[in-house]
Amino acid sequence: MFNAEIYISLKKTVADPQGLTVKHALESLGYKGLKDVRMGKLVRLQLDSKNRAEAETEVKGMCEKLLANPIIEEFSFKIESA
Amino acid sequence: MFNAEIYISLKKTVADPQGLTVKHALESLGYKGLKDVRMGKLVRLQLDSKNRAEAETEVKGMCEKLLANPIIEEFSFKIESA
Amino acid sequence: MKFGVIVFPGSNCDQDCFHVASKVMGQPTEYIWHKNSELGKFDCLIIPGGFSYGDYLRCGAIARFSPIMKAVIDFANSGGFVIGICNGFQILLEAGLLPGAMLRNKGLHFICKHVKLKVENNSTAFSSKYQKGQILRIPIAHNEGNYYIDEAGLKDLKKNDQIVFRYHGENPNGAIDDIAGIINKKGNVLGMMPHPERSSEIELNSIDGKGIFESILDRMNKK
Amino acid sequence: MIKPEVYQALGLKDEDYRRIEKILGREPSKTELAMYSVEWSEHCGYSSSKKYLKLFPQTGRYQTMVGEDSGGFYYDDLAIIFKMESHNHPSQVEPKQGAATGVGGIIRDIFTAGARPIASLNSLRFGPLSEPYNRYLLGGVVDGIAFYGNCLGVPTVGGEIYFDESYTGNCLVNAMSIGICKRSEIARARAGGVGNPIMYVGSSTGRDGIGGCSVLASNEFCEGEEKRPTVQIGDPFTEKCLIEATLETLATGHVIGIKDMGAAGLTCSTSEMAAAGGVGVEIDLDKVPRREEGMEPWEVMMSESQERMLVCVKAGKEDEIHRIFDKWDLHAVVIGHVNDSGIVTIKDKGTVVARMTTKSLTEPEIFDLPYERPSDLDAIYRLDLKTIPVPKDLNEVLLKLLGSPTIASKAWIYEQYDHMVQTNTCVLPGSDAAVMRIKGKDWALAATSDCNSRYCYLNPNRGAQIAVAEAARNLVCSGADPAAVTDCLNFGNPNKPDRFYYFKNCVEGIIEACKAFGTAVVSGNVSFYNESPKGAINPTPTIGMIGILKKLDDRTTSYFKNEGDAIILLGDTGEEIGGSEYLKVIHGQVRGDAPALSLEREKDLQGMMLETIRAGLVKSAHDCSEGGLAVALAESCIINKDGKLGAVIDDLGSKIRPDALLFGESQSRIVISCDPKDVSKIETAAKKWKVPFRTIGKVSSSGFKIPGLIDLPIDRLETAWTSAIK
Ligand SMILES: Nc1ncnc2c1ncn2[C@@H]1O[C@H](COP(=O)(O)OP(=O)(O)O)[C@@H](O)[C@H]1O
Ligand SMILES: [Mg+2]
Repeated sequence: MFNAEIYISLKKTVADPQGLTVKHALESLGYKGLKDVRMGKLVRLQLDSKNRAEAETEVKGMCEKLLANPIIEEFSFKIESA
Repeated sequence: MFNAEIYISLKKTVADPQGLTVKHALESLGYKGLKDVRMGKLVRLQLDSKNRAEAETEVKGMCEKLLANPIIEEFSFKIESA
Repeated sequence: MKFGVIVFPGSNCDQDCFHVASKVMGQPTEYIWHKNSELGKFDCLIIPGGFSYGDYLRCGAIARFSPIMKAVIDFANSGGFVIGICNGFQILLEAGLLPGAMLRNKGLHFICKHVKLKVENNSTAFSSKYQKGQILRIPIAHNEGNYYIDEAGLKDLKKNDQIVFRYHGENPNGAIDDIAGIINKKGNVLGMMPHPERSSEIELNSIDGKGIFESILDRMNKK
Repeated sequence: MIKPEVYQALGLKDEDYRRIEKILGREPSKTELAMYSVEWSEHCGYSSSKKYLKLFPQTGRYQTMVGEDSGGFYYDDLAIIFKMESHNHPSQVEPKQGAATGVGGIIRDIFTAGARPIASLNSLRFGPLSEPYNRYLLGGVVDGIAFYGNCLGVPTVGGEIYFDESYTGNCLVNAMSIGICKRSEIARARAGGVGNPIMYVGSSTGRDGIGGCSVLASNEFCEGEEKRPTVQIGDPFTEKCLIEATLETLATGHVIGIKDMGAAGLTCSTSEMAAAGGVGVEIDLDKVPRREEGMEPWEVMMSESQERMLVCVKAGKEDEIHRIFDKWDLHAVVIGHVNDSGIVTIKDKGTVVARMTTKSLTEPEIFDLPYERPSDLDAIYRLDLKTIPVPKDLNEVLLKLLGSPTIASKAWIYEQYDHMVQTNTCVLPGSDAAVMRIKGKDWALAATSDCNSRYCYLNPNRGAQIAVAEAARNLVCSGADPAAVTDCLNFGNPNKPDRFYYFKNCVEGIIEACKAFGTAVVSGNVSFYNESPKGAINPTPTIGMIGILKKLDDRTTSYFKNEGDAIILLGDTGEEIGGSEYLKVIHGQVRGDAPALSLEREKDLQGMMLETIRAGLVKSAHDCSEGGLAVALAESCIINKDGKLGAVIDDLGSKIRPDALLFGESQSRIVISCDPKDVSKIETAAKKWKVPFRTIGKVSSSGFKIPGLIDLPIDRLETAWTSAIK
């Protein structure tokens, strides 16, 4: 069993109004000196791949096919044995 | 300058219909042996705290005050100097 | 002519589209369940608005893998007419039948209201009944209608005259270049965020959307 | 031995516990104790309110259907089913999901009755927006209603929203939903037919919403478990599939009865379905689809997991039902059967974990709670007009009132709701009531919700009457005949006699007004304990009302149509500013009596209004409510953002104080506009109905003017009105 943690975020070239809004909200709470607040998605899942290499191939495939849209998003992930 | 990466997810005890739907979608794409697909939020930001300890306090405060609702969500984060 | 309305779990404008195609336009119309892998004989497919699969993960991302979509793609590739409205547009983008992607509205809210559209291209099968430059009043209702395409893609769209509708006056969602509806290069697949089926009867305070259905009907009758 | 702490923490009193022991003749099991505690709770059992709710008129001018989970009335060959429900406390802690699950719950109530949901409304109350948490609540609640309702494809066509200090710490979120079906297709919430299967359909069961019972977990049963949140995540996608699957199932004709699993989940649905059918049921908990491992029987019985229903079907038809739910990727499992015992039996892993008569569960003790007029009311009641100076600049007053969030444009809210899906909304939000066509019919429906809780606070009986009268007036202004009522009664702790006084008097006010209008109360909901450390909320008996437009063509909107049209005021303006928005916003006072109301005059006004609308004489109609005549006129100028107009008012013919004239909230008044050639016909109708009539001015294109009092350009009115809620 492996635990995968997948991070999906908008590409740098794509504007992120939600991040901007969160930044303003944080600033109005008194947090100053913030830069570059960006919002993304987190997907956690368990998979029963035979080994880490297989798990990595699978997770990469999931991201490319479904979890991320390459036109606007990029992804990265972390895999740990459960 | 510090980079913070914040992970917000629904508490284990709260149902996650979105995660369930994504699990079914992945299964229908041929990914078997999945368990516990859970969706969450990812927030990335830069902050100009004086030191790591201060950065941690700030990020924790942001999560508690704004980014996560403790009734249904839990959070964790990672801080690195930029 | 015969319309087909594709029904995904979570589609919610399927009955509205069915109503316009069958009752307002008076054409034979059938629902097509997403689990079917084959299409019958149709002249025009409508992919309706709604929240296919709850819009979970990303609008249209999961519906795009429904069994019926392979048949829809084949149908489009062989020249069949397809209209994707709202969520249907998002599905067409995810399926790669139209270029680009949808982002969240710049105001971060769902918006439902009448907007003004400008007809940019009236030489398509879906817009021939309009005048070029005509201003239409048609409602939108979406959370992710902020159309995005990279610079090269946008150039292409313009070069090929693929932008059919632009928002006029106010851009409600931040869409690049005010784009509200586009067509593929071949001219048989239209995607648009505004809802023509909500503005095809006088009781609903606007009939400006009806021209789309009239255009396609006209085209089929001439064939 | 069950310790008193355990049952007390479940909300049961010592005498309740003794009653349970007496009923069972033994000590209850954990599951039984939990089941009694929820069924006898105020939420399910209505033990403190039932005595009064029984007095609501259940019949009226339209033939009604009452007594099921939701009620309705019949018109033509259709049944119109509707109900309102509160989700206040969950929304206060998690506004988005709290409001979302509230919408989900009320819509389930509608389609379990066999009706397709065609529209929703929402009635919201928050503390002042100057407090950030209230702003957060407003944003979250609206987001939650949009998230759920938009996804379902049920248009949210109207509602109301008020801001008042008393809701700080306890906001109100009342959701209303309307559905229609053929008369013959109404489904019942009952089990029947010995041997027939009981099927569980929809989502799986988790430990959601067992909050109230967490004491069972923390006291000796499962030490160390994390406290469960009582807020759940709404899943509108599953609910949408559940609507379609349920309506398909009902259409097979194989269904004996069906009930949604709302509060107290399986406990409520099994025992109430059996009780309603006069039968018994035996349920096998092992069959219940689960999302979490290791759930105890009482947890399964208590779970409030969303998007689930219970169906009693004809034996032999299980497979057919199963196929339908399978198509929609939903569970459908036989979990038990009907017997003739009158007893609910719950089995887990082969052993009986609960066994009691349905009657003992569903007939809790009814209380007759004491009430007492609040001691501070007499002082608040007194208002000496001489102490209230008339402001010099009435333009400023009008702009301030238009910018008061309670009066200001609600477009920021309703534009986040899909209010057009299903393509039936013919009068969109922004007018007095929403109008929905019914495809294939030439008649139509109108819907509204109303309640000015400040009036109810000052004068509960009359305040409640005004809520009913205003709802009816809003329908009539839209061209509809008021048909029937649902309510959501939001009050403080009923065990405090001064709070209960408000409840009793408001209920009596509703009854009186509904009898006068001939509108039956067909459904409703009670929400007590709406208190924060600062005290109780204003008494808020929200009224939801549905009307019938004989012809869709009768639909009328509230904004002016053409320059040169005559503007007419129907009704009298008294020197009343008690309880008004004007007194509050400009003078910072909440006092005085609520405006006077004569139900007879109100009925005449509405009769006359409807008659002239049906005769095609009226171009616009807008009732005077918060902010009075000046606000009603200003709104008629600016509501239609695509066709703003002005008004010149030159003949108010009144000698009363100008502030009362412009901003007082006298009841039974409507501002209409018409073609100048129709003025005399309208006057004749007014005479016939004995309605005070005066042509006060005309529609213009150059600002809003009342010589000597008001002179403002239209864009200033609009800016004030549209920028308050954003
Ligand atoms: N919470 C809400 N949700 C949807 N629509 C709303 C809401 N609040 C107000 N509206 C709409 O805004 C318009 C004005 O509401 P309101 O000022 O309460 O009218 P009235 O005083 O005539 O009852 C109505 O059409 C109403 O349905
Ligand atoms: Mg009104």
